[in-house]
Amino acid sequence: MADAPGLMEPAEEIAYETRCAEGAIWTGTRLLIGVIAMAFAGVGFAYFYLRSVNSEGLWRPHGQTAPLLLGTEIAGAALVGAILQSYGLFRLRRGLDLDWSVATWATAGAGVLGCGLQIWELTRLGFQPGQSGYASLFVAWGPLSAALLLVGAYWSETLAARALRMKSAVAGDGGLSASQLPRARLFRASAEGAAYFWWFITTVSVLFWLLFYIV
Amino acid sequence: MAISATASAGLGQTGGPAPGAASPARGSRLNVGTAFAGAVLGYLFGHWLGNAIVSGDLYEVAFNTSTNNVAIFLALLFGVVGWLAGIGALNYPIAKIMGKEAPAEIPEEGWARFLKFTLDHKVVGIQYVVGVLMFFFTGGLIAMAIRTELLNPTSHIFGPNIYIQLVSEHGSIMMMMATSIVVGPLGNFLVPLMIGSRRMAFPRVEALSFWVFISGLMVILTAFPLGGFQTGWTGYAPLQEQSSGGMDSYLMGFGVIGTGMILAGFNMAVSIITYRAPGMRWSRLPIFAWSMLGTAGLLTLATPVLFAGVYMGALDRTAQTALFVNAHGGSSFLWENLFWFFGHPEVYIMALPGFGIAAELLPVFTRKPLFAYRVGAAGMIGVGLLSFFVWQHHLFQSGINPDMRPMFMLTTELISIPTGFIYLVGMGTLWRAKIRLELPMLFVLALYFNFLFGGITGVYLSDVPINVQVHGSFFVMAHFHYTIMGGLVFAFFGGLYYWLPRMTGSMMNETLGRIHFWMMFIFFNLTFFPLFIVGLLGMPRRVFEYAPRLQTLNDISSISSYLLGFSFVVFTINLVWTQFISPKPAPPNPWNSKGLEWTMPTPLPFHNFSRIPVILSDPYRYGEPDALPVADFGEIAAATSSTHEGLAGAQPTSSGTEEV
Amino acid sequence: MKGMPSTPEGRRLNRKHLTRLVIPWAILVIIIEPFIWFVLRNHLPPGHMTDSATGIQFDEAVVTMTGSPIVLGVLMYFGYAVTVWRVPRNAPLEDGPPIRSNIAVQAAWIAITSTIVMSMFVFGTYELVVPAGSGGGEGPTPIWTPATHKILPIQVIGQQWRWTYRYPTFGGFETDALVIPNNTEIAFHVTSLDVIHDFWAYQLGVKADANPQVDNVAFTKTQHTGRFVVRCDELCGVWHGAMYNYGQVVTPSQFMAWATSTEKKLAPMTKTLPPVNYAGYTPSANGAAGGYYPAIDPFSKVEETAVPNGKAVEDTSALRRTNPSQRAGAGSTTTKTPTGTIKKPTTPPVTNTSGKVG
Amino acid sequence: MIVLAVFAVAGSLIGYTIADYLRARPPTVNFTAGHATGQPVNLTLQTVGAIGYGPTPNWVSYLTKSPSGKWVHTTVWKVPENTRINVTVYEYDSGSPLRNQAIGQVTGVQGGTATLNGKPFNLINSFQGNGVAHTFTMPALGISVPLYGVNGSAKTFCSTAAPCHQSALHNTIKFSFMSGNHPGEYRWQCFVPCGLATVDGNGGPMQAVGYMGGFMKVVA
Repeated sequence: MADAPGLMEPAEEIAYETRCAEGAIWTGTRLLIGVIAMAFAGVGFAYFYLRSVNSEGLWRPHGQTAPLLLGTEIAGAALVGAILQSYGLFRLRRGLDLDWSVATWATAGAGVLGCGLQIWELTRLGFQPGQSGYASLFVAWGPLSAALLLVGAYWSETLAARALRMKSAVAGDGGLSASQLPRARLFRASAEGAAYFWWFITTVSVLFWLLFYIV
Repeated sequence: MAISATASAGLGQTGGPAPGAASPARGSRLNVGTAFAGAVLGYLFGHWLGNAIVSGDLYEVAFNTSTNNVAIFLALLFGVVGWLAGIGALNYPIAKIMGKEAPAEIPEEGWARFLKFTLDHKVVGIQYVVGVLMFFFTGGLIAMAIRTELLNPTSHIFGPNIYIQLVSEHGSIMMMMATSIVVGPLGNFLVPLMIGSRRMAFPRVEALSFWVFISGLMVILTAFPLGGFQTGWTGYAPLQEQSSGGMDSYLMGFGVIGTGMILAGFNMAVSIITYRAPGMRWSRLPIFAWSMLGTAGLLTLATPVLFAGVYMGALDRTAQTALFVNAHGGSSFLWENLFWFFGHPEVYIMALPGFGIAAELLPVFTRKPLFAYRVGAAGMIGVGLLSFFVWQHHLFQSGINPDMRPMFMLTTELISIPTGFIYLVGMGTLWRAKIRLELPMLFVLALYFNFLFGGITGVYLSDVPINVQVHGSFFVMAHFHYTIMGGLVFAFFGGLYYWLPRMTGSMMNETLGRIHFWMMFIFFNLTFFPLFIVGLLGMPRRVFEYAPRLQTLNDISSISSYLLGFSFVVFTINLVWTQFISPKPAPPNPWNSKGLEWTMPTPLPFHNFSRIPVILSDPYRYGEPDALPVADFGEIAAATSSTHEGLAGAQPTSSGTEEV
Repeated sequence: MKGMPSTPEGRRLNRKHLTRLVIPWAILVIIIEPFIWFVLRNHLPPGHMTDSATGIQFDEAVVTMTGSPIVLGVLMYFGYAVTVWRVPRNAPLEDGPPIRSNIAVQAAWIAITSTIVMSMFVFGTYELVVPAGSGGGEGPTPIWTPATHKILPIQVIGQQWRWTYRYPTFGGFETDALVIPNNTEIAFHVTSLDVIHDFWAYQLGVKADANPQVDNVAFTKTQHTGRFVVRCDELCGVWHGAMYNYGQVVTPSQFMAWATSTEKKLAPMTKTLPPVNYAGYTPSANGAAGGYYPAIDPFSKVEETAVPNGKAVEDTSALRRTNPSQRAGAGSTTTKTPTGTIKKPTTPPVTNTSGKVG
Repeated sequence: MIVLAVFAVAGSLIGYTIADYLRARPPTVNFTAGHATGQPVNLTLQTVGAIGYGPTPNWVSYLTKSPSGKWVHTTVWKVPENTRINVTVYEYDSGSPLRNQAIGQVTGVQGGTATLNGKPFNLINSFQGNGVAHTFTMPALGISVPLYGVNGSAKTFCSTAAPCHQSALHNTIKFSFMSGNHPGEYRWQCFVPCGLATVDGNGGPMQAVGYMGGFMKVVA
C-alpha cells in the first residue's frame, strides 16, 4: 500500500503487509478447497445415501453408466492439468519462467477441454435425468464438475496472463522466479496455490470418476 | 464458484499499481442505479432464453402448469449476474483474464460511495447495516401479517394461500438476514480495527458478498409475484418439487445468499487468521473476533452443503431429475439431511455473534476484565465444531436412522456445555463489578435473560421423548425466536448502539434508545412466551386454523407483536434523526472502552492506522492501573525498541502462550 | 489492591456475596421442586391417555425439575448483580477488581454442566428405549418394540390434505375415522401418498413423519378412553392448517363392534382397494393427473423391484390424463398423450349399495 | 437524480407486488341474500379441464353459478346455517384411476347416495370406465362425493375456455347435505391429484383457492 494517499509506509510495514498477503493466499487457497470440498461432499453424501436407500429399487437399474470413455477423458484432463501445473511450479522454482508459462497455458487448456468434454457428455447420456437415482445424481454432478474444471482453468489462465504483463517490470529484478518485489512474491504465492488447487480438482474428479463409472 | 475468481483479487494492491493495471476505481459511474438496470436487463434476457430453450417434455410440463421453471431460474440467475455487472463487481474478474492487476484503492468521499461497489471495509460495514435492516423490517412486517391472520382461530384475513406464502417468506427472509446481521455490519466494520489491520484480506470478496446479499433479498421477494412457495423456509421435498413458481425464487435466493455467506465468511476467516497486527496473539484477540472466526468457519464449511442442496432442488424442478422423489429412485430424506446438515450449523452462525457482542461489551460496562476469556473462546470454537454433528435432532420423528437418536440426543445436549460457557463468562464478569447500565448494557443483559429461556427449552427439544410432544409445534417456534431474536437480534441492536458512534461519529439518542429497549424487551417476551404454552397445548407451526381454546394466548401474542414492531419505529426515528438529520458528534471514546477500535480518531482515517500497531495486551485491562496500553503506535517502540516485539521480527501468524 | 481476589478483603467479599445468593436460592429450590413434582406434573401436556403420553409427561416434569434450579439461579444472580453491583451512570468512572479467571469456579462449572448433561442423556435414552420409542416414529424396522405380541396394527395414510386409516386385521378397510380400543398396544404404520406429513395424535403422545413409500412405525398403549385430536405437524402445502381430525379411544368391546360393522359396511369399497402395503399405495410420483416426468416410465424396465409386497403395479401411463386445451390446439405435444389402459365399459362402474348401508 | 428514479422504480415494483397480492383472493358467491329460512340453497358447480384464460390457462378448475345465473370463477360461497344445500355438479373433465381408491366412496350426503346422470350411486371403482375426475369433499362435515369422469377422447369433449357449454360432453352429479349449525369457514376441496404435470399431481390448481379448493362460509 505504498501508493496509498496520505500514507507514508516504512519499508518494514510494506514487508509485513506483503507477508500478510502471502499468508492470505496460502490460507485462502486451503479454505477455498474446504468450501468446494464441502459442496462436493454434499453430492458424495447424496450418492451414498441414495445408493443405500435404493428407493423402489431404482438407484441404478440395469447398471446404467454414463459414457465411460468420455468420463475417463475428463478425469484424465484434470490429472494432466494437475501434473502440468505442478511441473511448471517445479520449473519456476528452478528459475525457468518460460517453462512455467508454457505449462500453465497448457493447464488452462486442459481445464477448458475437460469442461467442454463434461458438457458434451451430458448431452450424450444413455438415460434420462429422472429415470433413476444414479441418473439424477449424475446429471447433478456433471455441471458441478464442469464448473470446477473451469475455475481451475480460470485460475491458471489469469496467472499466465498476469505473468506476461509482469515480465518487463520484474525483468531487472531477477525475473518472475526470483524478484523480491511484492507483486512478484504474491504472484508466486498464487502460482503455488494454483498447483495445489489443481491437485484438489484431480482428487475430486478421480474420486467421482470411480464412483460414477467404476463402482 | 466465483471465489477463486476474486480470491486473489485484492492481492495486487499491496504491490501497488503496476503498468497495465486496470483503470482505477475513482470516478466509477457504476452505482446501484446501473445495478438495477443490469438486473432488469438480465432478468428479461434470462426469461426470454428460458422460454426459447424449453422443449420436449419440459415444454409439456411448462405448458400444462403455466409455469416455466427454466425461464424463472434463468431470469433470476441472469438478473443477479446483471445486478453484479451493473454494480461493477465483475470488472476486475474479467480484467484479470487479460492479466491486469488490481487497480489501486482510492478513497471516495460523500454519501454516493455507499451506493457503489467499494473496497473500504468501513463503507461495506455501513452498507450492511442498511441492508440487514431492510431485510429485518421486511421480514418483520410479514411477521405482523402472520400474527394478524392468527388473531382468530377460524375466520381468515388472508386465506391459506397468502398465509402460507407469508409464513414461508418471513422464515426465509429472517433466516437470510440473521446469518449476516452481525458478520456483515459489525464484523466487516470492526474486525480490521480490532485486529489492527488496515484492510480485509480480500476486499473485493467482501464488497461482492454485500451486493450478492442484497440481491438475495430481491430474489426471495420475487416469489410473491411468481405465486409464492408453500414449503416454509425449510423447503421440504417433495413439496418443494410440487410448489408453484415462487419455489424457484426460494432455491435461487438461498443459492445466492449462500454464495454471499460463503464469500463473507471466507474473507472474514482469512483476514482474522492472516492480517492480525504484530503482537496480536491468539490469546490477545478480542472475544468478538473469536466469535467472528467461529462464525466464519461455519459460514464457509456448512453453507456449501446448502448450496449443493438447493442446486439439486433446482435441477429437480428444471432438468426433471428425481433426487428428492422416492418413486424415481431419489429420497425425500436426502433433502432433509442436506438441509439440516447446513441448517444446524446455521443456528450457531446466528448464535455465536450474539455471544461475541455480549462478551465484548460486558467488560466495558462492568469495568472488569473478561472473566475466563479462554473458556469463552474455547466455547465458541467448541460450539462451532459440535454443531456439525447434531443435525438429525431436527429429524427425530422422521423415521430416518431411528437407532441413531440417542447419539444425536447426546451431541445435542453436549453442545449445551460450550453454550453454557457464555453464561460462565457473563456471570463471572458481573461478579463484584461496577455495573453501569448504559443502553448497550441493557441489551446485553436482555440477551442473557432471553437466551436463558431459549437455551433451557432447547433441552426439552433435545430430549427425544419430549420431542415427540413438542417437535414441529409452536414450542419450537418460540424456542428459536428466543435464541435468535432474543439473543442475536438483541445483541445486534446493543452492538449498534455501542459502535454507531465509532462507525458514524454520532451518538444515538439515549431516551429514544431506552424507549426502544424497554418496548422491545417487554413485548418480545409477551409475544413469544405465550407461544411456548400454545405449542405445548398442541398447536402445530405454520397453521392458519387452530383450536378456539388457544385464541386468548394467540391474541396476546399478536397484539404484543404489533407493539414489538412499533419499537422498531422508535429505533428508526432515532437512527434517522441522530445519524442523518441532526447528528450529535460523539466523543472519541464515549464508553471509555480499552478496545483497540476506539484508539483511532473520528472520522476514521481511510487506512485505519497510520502506523501498524504493535499489540501489547488484550483489550480487557480494566482495574489494572499498571497495565500496558492495548497497543503501541510507534511512540513506545521508538523509545524502548528492544523490550518488546516490534514489526521487524513479528510473524503475522504468531501464536502466544502468555498467561492472562 | 483493595478487593483483589487473593486479598483477605476480596475473599471476605466473595464469601459474603456467595452466602447471600445461595441461601435464598436453596430455599426457593426446596419450595419449587416439590411443587413441580406434586402439583404441576399432572397438569403437563399431553395428559395420560396412553403410556407414551404419561412417559412424556413424566419426562417433562423431570427436565423441568432439573432446569428450574438453573434458570432460577441464573435469574437470581443477574438480578442480584444488577441491584447490588450497579453504579449510578453519572458516578465517576471506577474499575472493578481485575478478576480474570478462577480455576476452581471454571472447573466446577464445567464439571456440573457436564454431569447434568450426561445424566440427561442417560435418562432420555432410558425413557426412549424402554417404553418402545415413547410414541415417536421409529422407521420401517423398529428396534425398540413392545414386549407383547398382541399389537393392533393401524395404517395411517397421509395425503394432501387429510388422514385416512386402514385396519389390516379387519380386512383392510379404510376410513376417515380413527377408533382404537382401550388397554391395547397399538402400532401406527404411518405413510404418505405424496409429500411429507406428520401424524401427531396429541393426547396419545404419538408423533411420526409420514413419508412417501416409507413405513414409519410408532407404538403406544392406550390407558384411558376419550377423544383425541390428530393434526398434521409437518408443513404439507396450502391446506396444512386444515389437516386435522378427531379420533376416539373406546372400550375393546365397543371397538370390536365398530370394527366388524364398519368392515362389513365398507366391504364393497375395500374390494376396490389394493392389499394393505405398509410402504404406501402406488409407486408413481405422477399423480392421477399426468406426470411431472411425462416420458419416463422407470418401471417398464425393472421387473422384480417394482412390485413391493406383491402388489401389482398399474401401467403408470394409465395414470395420465389429457389436457383438453392441449388437445385443442397445442400442435405437436398432443401426440405424446397416451391412450391409457382404462377399460371402457358402456356404463359407468358405479355401485349403489345404499339399500344395504341404510 | 438517477437514484431518485431508481427508488421510484423500486417503489412502484413493491407497490405492484402488494397490489397483486391483495387481489389474489377469489370472490365470494353469496347465497344468503334473500334466502328464506327453511328453504334449500341450490348450489350449482361445474368442473372444467382447463380454465382457458388468465395467467394459468391450463389449470383445471371448479366454477360456481351465482344466484343470478352467472358462472363465476370461484370456490368460495356463503350459505346460511341449518340449511339443506342441493348441489349439482356438471363435470366436464376426463377421469383417471385414483391413487387412493377410498375416495371413490360417497359419504356424508343426505340419504347416503348421490346421483350420476340420474342414477343413484355410492361408490365408483376408478380402475374401470373413465375413472374419477374430481371429488367434492368437505372433511369437517364428512362429505365426499367422487365425480365420474367423461371420455377424454370424445368429439364433444369441452375444449373451450370456461365455462363449458351444456352441449359439451358432461356428467351431472347431484346430492344434498346440511350446512350444519356451527357458523364458520369450512374448507372443501378436490381430493383427486389433478394438478396436471406437477409432482404427485397436487401442485398448481390443487394448492390454489379458487381452483380446486375453497371455503364454504356458514353464517348464522
